Amino acid sequence: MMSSYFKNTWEGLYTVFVGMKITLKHLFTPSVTIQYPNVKVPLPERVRNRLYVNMDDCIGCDQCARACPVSCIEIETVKSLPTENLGTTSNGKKKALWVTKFDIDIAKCCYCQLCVFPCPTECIYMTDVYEFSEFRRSDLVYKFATLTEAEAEEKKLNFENLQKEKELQKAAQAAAQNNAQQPN
Amino acid sequence: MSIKTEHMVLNMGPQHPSTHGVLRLELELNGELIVNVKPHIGYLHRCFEKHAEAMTYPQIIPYTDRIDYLASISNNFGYAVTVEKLMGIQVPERVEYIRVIFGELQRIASHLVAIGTYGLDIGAFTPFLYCFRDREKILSLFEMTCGARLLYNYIWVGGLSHDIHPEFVRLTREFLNYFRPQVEEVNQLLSYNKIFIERTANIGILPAETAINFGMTGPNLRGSGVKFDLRRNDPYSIYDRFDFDIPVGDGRMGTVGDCWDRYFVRVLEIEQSIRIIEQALDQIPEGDVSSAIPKRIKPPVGSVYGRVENPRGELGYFLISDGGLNPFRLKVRGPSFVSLSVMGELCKGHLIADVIAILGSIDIVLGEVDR
Amino acid sequence: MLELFTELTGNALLGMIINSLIPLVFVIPLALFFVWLERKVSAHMQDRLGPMITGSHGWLQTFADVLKLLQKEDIIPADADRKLFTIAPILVFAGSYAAFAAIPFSSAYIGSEIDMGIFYVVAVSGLVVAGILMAGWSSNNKYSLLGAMRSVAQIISYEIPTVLVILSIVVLAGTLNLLKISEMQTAYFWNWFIFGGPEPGLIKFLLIPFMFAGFLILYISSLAEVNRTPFDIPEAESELVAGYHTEYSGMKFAMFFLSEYANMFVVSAIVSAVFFGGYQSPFGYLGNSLGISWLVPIEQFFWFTAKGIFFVFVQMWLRWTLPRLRVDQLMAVCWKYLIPYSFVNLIIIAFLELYR
Amino acid sequence: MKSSKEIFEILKDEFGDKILELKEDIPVDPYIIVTPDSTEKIARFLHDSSDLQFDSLMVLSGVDDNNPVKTKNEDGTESLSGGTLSVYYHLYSIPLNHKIVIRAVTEKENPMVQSVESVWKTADWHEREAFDMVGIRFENHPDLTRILLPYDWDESSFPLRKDYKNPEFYQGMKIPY
Repeated sequence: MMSSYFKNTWEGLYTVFVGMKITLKHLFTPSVTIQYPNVKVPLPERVRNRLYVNMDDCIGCDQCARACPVSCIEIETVKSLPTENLGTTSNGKKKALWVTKFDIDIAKCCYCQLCVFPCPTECIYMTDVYEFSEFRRSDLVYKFATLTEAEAEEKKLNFENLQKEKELQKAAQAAAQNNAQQPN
Repeated sequence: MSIKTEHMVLNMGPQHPSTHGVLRLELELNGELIVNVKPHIGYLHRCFEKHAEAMTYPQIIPYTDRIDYLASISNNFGYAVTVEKLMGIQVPERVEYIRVIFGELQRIASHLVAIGTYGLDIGAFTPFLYCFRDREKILSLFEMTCGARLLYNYIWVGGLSHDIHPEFVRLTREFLNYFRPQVEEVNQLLSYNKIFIERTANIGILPAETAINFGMTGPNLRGSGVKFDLRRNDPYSIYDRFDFDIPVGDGRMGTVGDCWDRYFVRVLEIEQSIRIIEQALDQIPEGDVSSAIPKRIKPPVGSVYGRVENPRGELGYFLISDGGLNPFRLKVRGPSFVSLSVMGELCKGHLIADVIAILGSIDIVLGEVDR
Repeated sequence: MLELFTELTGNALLGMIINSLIPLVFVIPLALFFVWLERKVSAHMQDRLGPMITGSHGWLQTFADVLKLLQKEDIIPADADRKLFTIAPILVFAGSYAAFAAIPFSSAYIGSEIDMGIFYVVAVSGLVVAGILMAGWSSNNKYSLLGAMRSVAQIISYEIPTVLVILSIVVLAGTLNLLKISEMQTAYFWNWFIFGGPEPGLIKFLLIPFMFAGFLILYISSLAEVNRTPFDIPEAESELVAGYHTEYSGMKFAMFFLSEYANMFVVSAIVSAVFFGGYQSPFGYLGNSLGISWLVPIEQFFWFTAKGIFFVFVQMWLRWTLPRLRVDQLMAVCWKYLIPYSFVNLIIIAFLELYR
Repeated sequence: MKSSKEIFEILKDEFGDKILELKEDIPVDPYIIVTPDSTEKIARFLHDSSDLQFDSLMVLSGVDDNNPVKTKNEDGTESLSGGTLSVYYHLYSIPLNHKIVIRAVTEKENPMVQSVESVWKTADWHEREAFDMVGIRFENHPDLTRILLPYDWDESSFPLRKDYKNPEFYQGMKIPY
């Protein structure tokens, strides 16, 4: 009983001194933290931060939007006219769609990288930019589509006209067939 | 004649420095003595199970990251194991080894948080930062491999999102060599400190039988002296190939199953995880990590319960598939959810300060309690 | 000093006011310095850098913080007892400031040379307890109340070992006057009471271990008196959020904060005065050897501040090393360990003094 | 170590018609279907029997089976009603290292299952969650209240039921999503 009393006292003091020795040692070790805005940690190459879309390569296939678990990518496309040449992507795929809308709501994005893997042209990828706070939430919706609104309208109109023309042609064809059949 | 007294009701949380998130504990007090504790949860409910019913199988993985955000890899691991079990996928050897290495690194990282914040709960601030310093090094290893520091989306059904970085094996060995002595330092500073022992030994004693009845798993169960570890008793992946010990609480400082035992089991587990990682690094074969990833994940009709040893205990996924692209039902059995239910039992008759010590010792993550 | 000021101003009242303001000029910058020091010490012990932006190594950080606190809205909770709520921080600061009156800064300056000096310091620190209890009660917050109750129980309990250890010094010194106690330990550091006091002989060497024990007890209980880790349970942030000052903000909070740091200096000053020679230099004075008599008080003031800062640094060092005790264990440490030890210590010292 | 077949036989011998069938044909885990009005007795037996010793309830999950019965209304429209809810008990025995899944099926109209809280304390919160999310009532449960959802959540709304509709209002407040 008595010995445990003194043992407690001794342990109390001794372990305190052991701890103090450790913290004193650390007082003189250099710090591991850095002065963030002035000094930055180099990022590894695979780092997953802000999404970026290289629209030159985008074919508008919508695969990234379908892979996204939080639906932060919105894509709208319009078929091009047969006369128009949209060029090819860097890995040789022929583009056939006008991308009229390619919005990424980066505020919703969960940085899971699931959109990057299915992309056939590797045009959507994650960059190493991580400082992009904004004052308005609407500023966090990134619009990647390269077409201006007027152009987009025009393409839509073009496509609708093409559809109408095709329908008219079809109707005309059907009518012609009907006409051709009628005499018989 | 006795004086009529009333019990005081004290709301601890949802905003409180040491409820580890948004937990509300309703304490009924007699002076500073606890008469009753009632946990109120759900402040962080994110409808994981409802979400899962509307997601395809790969899309669920980022959501599993967020169940227990201190052990994302382990959550990915458990989910992948469950779906693979239902689909009957055999994953390549290299994938298994990488999974084990990452799972164990994640266990170390998670235990470092547990140890550090436990020190913080008891009032020692410095060990917390030492632990976080080392945890950051582990997170850097993860970042190098898959690009994210916290929510990895790394382990996929049938494979991995990336192969490990060419430098990974060397850097991991370097880290382990650096890290071994650090554990001892934390022990000297915190675990064997007389004040810390006084605060935690003989507090919140959880006998083995009660622990099993309450469904406690992982370090909490082992702290009560039950030698039960899913990696050994119900092996998944390739854990049966490694040589490691299962540390159990032995009541060294007080009674078996007290807070100190639960805490110290975690410290000892770090050592065992280091051993597993070292063995795995030696044996890791070459190969492709994405060859077994199915193009379309469409499990057959059926149900499966898969469980893995998460740092906090048994993480179970109960998956019912109707043969479609989305799960019919995905129920998560979070170890923290189960562990927290024992709070009321443990706290009775202790002081307010002990509530903090007990809550810290069962090491909950509110993200997983509420899902 | 008082006479000097009275002569200079030609008015007794004005002289008194100036005399009593001198510690304030000293205390407030010192408290700000301690806040900065605390942050730097904690940071470097934890492998961090701490404040670095405001001024070189962030030395202006606490000034900026005080300016911020001054500008903040003064919030009084709706259900608080407004009068007590306002008085409490003033009382706490007054308590810790009043203690400076009897502390000898150098042989030339002491606020009020009273023969009961050390007794006065211990007694007036008790005023802090009243302030803390007021704060806890008037906040109408359960956490505050619990913190205040703990604090009162703690400070009152720990005054007993403090006084017992001081009593053993008083037995040796034969006076309660802090200035006289300090003067006794003059010349070289082996005349300090920690090394058995100024009188040479065999008894002096026999006293040394008991003096060390006494110093440890006094230092530990002084930690408890100023609510520092491991005895910071009244404001244990992981249990009671912020204890008795949970509801305080703005300048009222700053007053609690400053008085806490001022108090740390007071107890450090007492420890150094009774055991480490107070303002005395450990090895003679430059002023004496050069024959410049006015240099001596300045040197003394330097040594006094240096010793005080060192003991405050040790308090910080302990805080960033140790966990916190539980409220019942805190009482156990006091009643089961410190008080018996200090009693035995006192009796042995008294016997040794008797047979000198 | 016992297979589910053996466990089924043991249970069948003990409880007779309370044990409905053993489902083994679908992957991966076979399960035993029991009637909901006797789960407590069955659980007690599973826990106490020296052959079985199921001392640990891994998880208890409430599931909406999404099998409503189609009925033709008089005006020709079809309406869905009825169907079943299930409770799955995943049991494990630490000393004997064997597992079993028990499933209790109950009517959706008035879902009532006996509580197993008295056998495994861990069932307390799991049952509250099943009540909270799927709306299964557990007989003899000491405190069957909402656990994850707020206490003032609509009494007849259970989010994990398959026919759950997102509410437009919460406590009179419009939900803008």
